[in-house]
Amino acid sequence: MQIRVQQAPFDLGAETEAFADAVDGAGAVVTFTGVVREADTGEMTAMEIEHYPGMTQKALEKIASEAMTRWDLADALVIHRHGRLEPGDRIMMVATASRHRKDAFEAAEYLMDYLKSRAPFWKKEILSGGEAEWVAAKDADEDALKRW
Amino acid sequence: MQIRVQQAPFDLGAETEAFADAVDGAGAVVTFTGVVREADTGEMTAMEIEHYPGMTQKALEKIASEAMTRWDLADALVIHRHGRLEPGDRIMMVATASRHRKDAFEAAEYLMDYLKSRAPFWKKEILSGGEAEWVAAKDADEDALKRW
Amino acid sequence: MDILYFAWVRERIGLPRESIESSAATVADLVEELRAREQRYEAAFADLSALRVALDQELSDFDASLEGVREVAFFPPMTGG
Amino acid sequence: MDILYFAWVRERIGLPRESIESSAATVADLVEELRAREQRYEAAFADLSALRVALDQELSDFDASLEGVREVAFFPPMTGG
Repeated sequence: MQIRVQQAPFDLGAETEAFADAVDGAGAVVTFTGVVREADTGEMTAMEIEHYPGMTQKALEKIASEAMTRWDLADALVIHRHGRLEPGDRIMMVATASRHRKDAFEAAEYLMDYLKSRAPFWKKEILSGGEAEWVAAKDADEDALKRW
Repeated sequence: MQIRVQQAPFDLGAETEAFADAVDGAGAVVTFTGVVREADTGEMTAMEIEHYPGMTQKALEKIASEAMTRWDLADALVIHRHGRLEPGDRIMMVATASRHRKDAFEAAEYLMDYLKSRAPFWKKEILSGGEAEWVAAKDADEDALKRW
Repeated sequence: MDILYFAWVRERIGLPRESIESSAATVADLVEELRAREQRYEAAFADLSALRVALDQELSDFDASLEGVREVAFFPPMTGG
Repeated sequence: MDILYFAWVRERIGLPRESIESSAATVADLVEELRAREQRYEAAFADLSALRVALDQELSDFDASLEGVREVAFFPPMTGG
């Protein structure tokens, strides 16, 4: 299990390759990558991600440990960036490996649902006019936790 | 939408990177990679994948087109190998990109469920003693189609 | 009409494809003709529930008409992915 | 006791952290003390349903006891991923 919280970009291709390589024989590898997209309204020029340094690593470890317990996983990876990002930049990725595709998929969705609502990150959108808006948590994201 | 049926290995890292790069701003990118694992019983030295050349490309295109119709996808990719593979080799991958993580995940699972049971590939396990066994289709894989 | 066989169907019958003349109206009729030929066909087609059929490279079923069909393929349930 | 603020809570209060002396028994009691201080605290804590709290870096709730707690953090619902 690997958890990395960092400001620097990560290399999606190299991370995916290295993760899959280390779990040869697991049968199923799933990755999810989050990319900064345009805001739903207005033109976004950047996204600033604030986090809670003392808590972030621990919160992510707890979420990933729970996933390793609930599903038959060979390994799990979480990388999450903070700081200033631009549209097209990759914010974060998770990867899961299992003997069975169902476990790999479900665990990756579980990680994402918990990252969305239980990991101490807050996103702010910087619009082209210079205004900034904190991204509001979505009810749908909170509701997504109920299925687990 | 890209569909590739090939005997040659593919570069998981480079494919993942290129796919995510081409859909900048999609927000969510999911990949699934299938890896040859050891047989449940006995030691497997190789896997031979037979396919139906005239039908395979068309069947995969039909499955991927259906996914593009049912979910809000920016793009989808399917790569599937045939021929002789060894444990640890990557058999296939799918990738999906969407504005929303739920669409990207569901479409990837749909692609996998249909690839398992509706794409004309047949796997044979070559065991260390020299015996060979065709992999039987699993009832669970057929059942998995019912949810879509 | 071209008949194609894959996986263990191909192995039991002993060849990957053959061209035949047939006036069978449906896939099921064609299967009856083939089973009547030789023991190896009888062995391959003994349990139709273990077989799938494609007509002109589209999945179909044993009740389907063969009218206008040029290529029939028989194979076990698929195991892709 | 260290009090930390994140995102718009930090912006409304105007600082990221402060150390205070408090004998508040629960988080809710601490919030009442803070609200009574100045308008900017009142503004930040006006709607508790829009806030979350962590005690010593673990998510908690407003009824929780502060006994032995060294670090309290207030922030809006998280938006990771």
